Amino acid sequence: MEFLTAIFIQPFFDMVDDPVLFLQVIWEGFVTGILYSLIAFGFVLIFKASGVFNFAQGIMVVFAALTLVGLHENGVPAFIALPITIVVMYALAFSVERLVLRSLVNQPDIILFMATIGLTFFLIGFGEFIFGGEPKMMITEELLLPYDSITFFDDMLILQEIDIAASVIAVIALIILALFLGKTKIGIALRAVADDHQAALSVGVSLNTIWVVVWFISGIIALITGIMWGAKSDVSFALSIIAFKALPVLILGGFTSVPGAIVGGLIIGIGEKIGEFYWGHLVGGSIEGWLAYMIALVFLFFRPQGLFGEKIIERV
Amino acid sequence: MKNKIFLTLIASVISCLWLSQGVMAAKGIYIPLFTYRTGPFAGSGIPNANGMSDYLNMLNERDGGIGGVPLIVEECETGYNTKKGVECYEKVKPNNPVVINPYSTGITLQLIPKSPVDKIPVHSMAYGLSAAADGSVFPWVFNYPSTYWNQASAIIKYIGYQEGGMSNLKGKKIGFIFLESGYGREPIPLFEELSAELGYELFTIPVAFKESQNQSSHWLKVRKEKPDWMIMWGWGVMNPTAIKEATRIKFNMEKFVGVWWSGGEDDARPAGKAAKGYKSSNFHGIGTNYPAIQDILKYIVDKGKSQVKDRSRVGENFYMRGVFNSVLVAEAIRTAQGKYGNRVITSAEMRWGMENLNLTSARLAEIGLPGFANPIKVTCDDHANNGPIYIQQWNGTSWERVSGWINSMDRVRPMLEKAAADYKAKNSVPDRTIPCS
Amino acid sequence: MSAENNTGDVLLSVDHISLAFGGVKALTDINFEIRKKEIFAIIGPNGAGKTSMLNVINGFYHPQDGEIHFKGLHRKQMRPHEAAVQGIARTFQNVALFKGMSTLNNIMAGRNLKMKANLFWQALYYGPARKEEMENRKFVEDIIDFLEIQAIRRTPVGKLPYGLQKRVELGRALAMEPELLLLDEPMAGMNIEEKQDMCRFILDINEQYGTTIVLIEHDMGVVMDLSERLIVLDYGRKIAEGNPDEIRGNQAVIDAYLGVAHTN
Amino acid sequence: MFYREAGQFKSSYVADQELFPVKQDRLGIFLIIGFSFIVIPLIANDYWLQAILIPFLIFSLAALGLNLLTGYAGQLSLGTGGFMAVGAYSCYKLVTVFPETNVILLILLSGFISAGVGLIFGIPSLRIKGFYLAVATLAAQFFFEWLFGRVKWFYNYNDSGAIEVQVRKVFDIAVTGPVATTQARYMVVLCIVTVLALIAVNIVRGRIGRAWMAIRDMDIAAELIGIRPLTTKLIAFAISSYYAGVAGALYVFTYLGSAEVEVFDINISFEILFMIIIGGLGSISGAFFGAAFIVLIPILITNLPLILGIPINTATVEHFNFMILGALIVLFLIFEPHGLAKIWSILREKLRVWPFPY
Amino acid sequence: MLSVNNIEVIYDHVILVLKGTSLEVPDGSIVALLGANGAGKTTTLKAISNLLHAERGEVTKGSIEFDGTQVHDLSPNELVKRGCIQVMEGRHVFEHLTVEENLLTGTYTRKESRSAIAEELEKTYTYFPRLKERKSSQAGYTSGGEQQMLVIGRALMSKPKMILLDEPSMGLAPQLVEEIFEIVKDLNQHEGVSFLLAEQNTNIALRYANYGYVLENGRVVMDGKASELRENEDVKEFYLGVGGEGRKNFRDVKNYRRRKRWL
Repeated sequence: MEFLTAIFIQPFFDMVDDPVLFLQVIWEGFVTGILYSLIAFGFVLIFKASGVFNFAQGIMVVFAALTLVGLHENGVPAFIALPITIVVMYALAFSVERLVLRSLVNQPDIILFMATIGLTFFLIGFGEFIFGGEPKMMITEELLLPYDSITFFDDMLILQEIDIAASVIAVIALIILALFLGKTKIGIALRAVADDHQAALSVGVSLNTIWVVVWFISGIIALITGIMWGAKSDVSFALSIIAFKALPVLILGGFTSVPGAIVGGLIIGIGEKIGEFYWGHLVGGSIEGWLAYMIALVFLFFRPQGLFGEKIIERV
Repeated sequence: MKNKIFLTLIASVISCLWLSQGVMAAKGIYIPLFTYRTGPFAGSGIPNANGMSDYLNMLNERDGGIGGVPLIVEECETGYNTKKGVECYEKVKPNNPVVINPYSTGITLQLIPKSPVDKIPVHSMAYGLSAAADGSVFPWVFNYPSTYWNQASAIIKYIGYQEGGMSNLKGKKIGFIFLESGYGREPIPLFEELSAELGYELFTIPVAFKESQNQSSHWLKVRKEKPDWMIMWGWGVMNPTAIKEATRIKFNMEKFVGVWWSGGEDDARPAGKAAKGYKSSNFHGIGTNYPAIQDILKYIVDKGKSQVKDRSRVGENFYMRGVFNSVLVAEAIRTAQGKYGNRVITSAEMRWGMENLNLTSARLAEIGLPGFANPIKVTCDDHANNGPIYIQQWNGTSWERVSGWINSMDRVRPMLEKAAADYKAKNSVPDRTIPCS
Repeated sequence: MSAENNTGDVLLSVDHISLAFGGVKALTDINFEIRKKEIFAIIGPNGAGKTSMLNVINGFYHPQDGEIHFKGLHRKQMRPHEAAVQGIARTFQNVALFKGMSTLNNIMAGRNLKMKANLFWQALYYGPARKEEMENRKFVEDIIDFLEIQAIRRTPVGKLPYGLQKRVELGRALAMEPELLLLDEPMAGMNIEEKQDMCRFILDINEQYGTTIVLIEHDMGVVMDLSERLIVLDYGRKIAEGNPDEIRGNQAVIDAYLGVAHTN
Repeated sequence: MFYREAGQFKSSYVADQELFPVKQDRLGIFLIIGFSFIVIPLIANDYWLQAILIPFLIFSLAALGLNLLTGYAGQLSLGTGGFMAVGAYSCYKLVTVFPETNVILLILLSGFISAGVGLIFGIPSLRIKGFYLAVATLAAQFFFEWLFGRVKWFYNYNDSGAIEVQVRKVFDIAVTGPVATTQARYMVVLCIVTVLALIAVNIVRGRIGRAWMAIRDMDIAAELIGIRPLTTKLIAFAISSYYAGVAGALYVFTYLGSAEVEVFDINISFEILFMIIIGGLGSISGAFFGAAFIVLIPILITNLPLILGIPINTATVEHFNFMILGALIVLFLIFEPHGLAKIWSILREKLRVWPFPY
Repeated sequence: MLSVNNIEVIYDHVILVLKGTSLEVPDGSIVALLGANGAGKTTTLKAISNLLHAERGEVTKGSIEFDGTQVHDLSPNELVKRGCIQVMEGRHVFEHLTVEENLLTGTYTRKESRSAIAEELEKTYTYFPRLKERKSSQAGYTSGGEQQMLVIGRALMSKPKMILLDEPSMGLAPQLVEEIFEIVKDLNQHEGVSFLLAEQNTNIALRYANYGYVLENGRVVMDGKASELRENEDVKEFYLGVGGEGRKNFRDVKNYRRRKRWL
């Protein structure tokens, strides 16, 4: 009985009891969710355009952030390091296309997926080789990102300015992306490629260009994510673990849906914080690692293609 | 064509691996160092590895080894990965290593049962299995200068002092945030026992490794609980994230104490000025103001023989911990040589040397590290020395020592013995047959 | 009409079947009967609901209205593998073979329902498992002989030309020893010679094993020559039913489908 | 020239259904088995047995299991590490509860617990396919990582939080625990792997194997010929998890000797996935090829500078290790997406017609 | 306009599919490529449009020239720009895009204003009025005939000089087949598009084509004007199914075959 109360009554009582803290939990979930969404964005974009389940997205986040910080550590001013990092991300997109994707056109999904894992390994080794394995600090101040906090209700609700900035930037990125995919010629071509590589080739869509474009955009998104997340802890290859948190976001939102990535990210972000905060202690805490997956799995059972995923057209 | 390439590849792999045996036949004392300069814990592993190898190499450069016998120092990269640890161990085993420094709790646990069989001592300096302090059960395993339980009790003592006496702990609330693993969970029984005795309230917050960089909900819990003190058993990326989160919830950093593995410069630095006040425990000195460290700079770093990227990083906490580890190894070798003569000692002789190690203050000064650490005396029964700790505090740019040596509580030793007995029973460890002198 | 036609008793009857996908009507109130041992054809323009009809018969789609009676049992819904158990086999418009498997294994897979050895014996590949494997192999070899595909026994079907794939698919369906065989455009993409072969196989199956056959096909020559009776669908409705001669002359069918009175 | 099947006629289906219809293949496999059972224990040293051959065999077994599920039944899984952990922890519990029972038997039994768990996590496969399913299996992976770290009962309340392997004897020879010789441990692993590999071969060439491949290649068509998709997939999950579970038990009992749950983290799942893809999806020998590749290559890269006497620090070697492994994986996929097993079969094909091309 | 000279194509480094095939498509003509399944028709088309690479096939001998340039070094994208586009067998529509979006993908290689493209779209709709009716529905839900029209229309949007059309009649109702071939004829006459047509349905192909090649086993075994081929006895027998005494009933085909086909 007591146990049932702890599960079904006490948490809600706690929420009402301290609404400001509840708000804070939701805010933290929201901020985390935004970052999950950003990583999921990158996935979705590449998946849509090339059907590649890009496992390397997580490592691209680290690689981008590490390049930025590493350059700065070697004496490059922040506002020069930033454009250089963008160029590096372009070079990465270009080489991935040239060296990996181009040779793997029309291979089964799982082969492409594996190739991105290979890429992950390579980038880990390469990144550490160039910049060393020591964790580095994100250059938040140098990039003129705000780092103070705003408080409400007598210091009871604490909002970090950088979190607010992250949310704003993420929303802007979302809008730009949605317009890009829906309206432009490249956007349509990009979706065509996602449907049928070969047919897209046959109508003259240049897969190579499309892929460079999407990998580059994903690289930029990775850089944004890397800066934001790096500001929360530090920049090292351990950061790539957060990519695993983007996976449940993806299944929840559907692999092909940009709004899905956003909504999925928020559901997972807020869901896991609330779950951990109000229910986690019942089983000893730290359940976030699998809670997100369980949430996603439950959703998936009712909608196998995710919340926003395109309906699977099955014909015989 | 490609088949040929493939077959050649396989053939060359096999032949190369076969050849790799018996490469190491040079004369000298073979000291393998299991290090991790890569992987998720590289941030702590790199300075550690640098300190360990720099000190030993310095001995080679300056003194031509120990007792005139050169040291063969070889690193083996484990990446903090147990599986790679096995490979490292099997690789160094035929070369007659005098001691293994696993530098990973997982690898240590796995080597503990092997050590009496292979007759190679294992030194897990202030990590690994606390119960290994009982030399009657674990003759081949050493974890001096101290164990986690010793440390945990000392931290509670420190908190008691700060509160104005142990009796003032009554009614206080202490939070314990830890990395979800055997390492992180280990001090909980002690904290619980002390809580019953001293009357403080304890709550625990586990952080899964995967959530190391995603701790906002954990710290919101801290906010909700409003503890008077927080203690942290963190490791790797968990540390800087936790310190940052603590500043974000505006926790009083003066009342936040970390384990000795949460006291790296890189742990506190990312949180910036806000981390000022954060404390961690330690058991050795830091900084370059020691003759021995000056020798390292002179013989090794300045000659480009070190892997340290930046000269200023010599003297940082984890670098010094590596140095201390090597000092302990070197002194044990000396002790063994004192008995068996200045020659290449065997691992069994090394074991004797470790068990009879007596590192006095005078000896520390003699080797160029005056006041570096508390004296260490290992005995046949006590492999942990139950050493004291001190507390250091982050001033925004570096660590400052803010307390004297704090001894652990007496109650710890019986707990260690009980744990050893438990291990012995569960794993049917045979009685010690090695004589005690 | 049934009185004068002597092909046999009713094997399957379709009773007021309606099927819709999210508001779009695929089939509307379809009725017909298939008798034992006859060759029955369904024709109609693309998108008329022919394939949907087959999907309803073998349980892949569940109609909103109506019932199917098969061998005296009537049902509204069932799972596809239940249809297989009852003896309904089919081939597909776009070949649905198991591309990574050899011809032999594809056809052996068709024997799945006939094989019962449990996991234990299969793991050992001994005793009952081995015995039934051999028995079924013999059965499958007969089919391979019958379809004249001995030479490709071990070839992965993904590598076979289209026409042969269609034949292997027919073989797989035959391996199920079905009572009712549904063929969805078995001649699509074939040249005359291959079509002639295929026709011969269909007729032989019908004669030798007494299998009832439902055929969807666009080649009117084939349909008119082979089928005893046929129905015509258009926009999900049945617009005609009868023997080939009746259909050929039916004005509604000519308007909707044949275009001009059909000559090859 | 030497590798010809000409002249070897099969006069019965029995003979044609033999495991290795070509005589030379038969001979080759007996040679390999004989070599592994007799020659290797005699000549190999501890390093080879403990650091290379035992993990190679254990990973082969796990890869075999995953290949049954992913390569044959087409269900992508990233939960192998979790299922291995289930095997390892159940074996540990069994061994402590039944200390007198033959440990090999218990290792084999613990696979069944893992199979049961696999069955449960296989249920979503009814509705979820492809990468969605892969992500769902990650739930299993992370859940078990958490569970075995959290619930002390699983590791018998040890202070270390690890499971520790005691000495167990079979026919008076220690096969687990610190005093067991590497030879003894190797033989245990080899026997189990050989038997399970043989069983895998038998299963895939029979009815169940065909049903798996049918589901993999075209699930709708498979259902229409009477294959029950859920049952078939669940059998695949169960058998695959059985293999993973036994591999997990062996991993701790014969290889590591003591383990925290961290050794079964997500990386091990990925490593095993690598093995089957590099080795060849849907191929039994591929699992062995892939395991050899993934186990050997990093060891080679790590040791190569040492052998050649190139002074290079261990960190750089490790970085190169990652880079080279990553690049090799990509290269392999470009070179031969069907894996080493395919290269092997092309090689055989060429041998068969050698010296005439085509 | 297009000439294929003696090409050889090997898949997977081992499977030889084309063994010295040559053919020519003059400007403004419809050329039919006939043959049984597996004869190499599709491979020939893919060799021309350079889509082989994606299937691990390569042209190992011979050369292909389009409009005076070697095709070998051009990407499919470049080829489409130059006016040579392939419509693949099996109606590869982009299932998740709408009909109109599908058509728009055809304009990928063209650098023209929005209004010019809108005009082009209208023109395409005049050839395929059915597509206009369904322009905002998802292509995956359209019928086979509409999909076939859609892919031809999509190709048309790239303003091609030449369309390589693979099996347009496969799986279509007779009436639709006629309709599609009528459109092909229209496009050929009004837009001046040349067609290379791979087709199983010899009968209809020879009715609309100017010239035909018969491919067997990766080799051209016969070629000639369509009208001549139609009268050729062998073609009649093996491809049109009308032996000496007119059409045979499928029921009466004898239980033996005059010629063993390769398997």
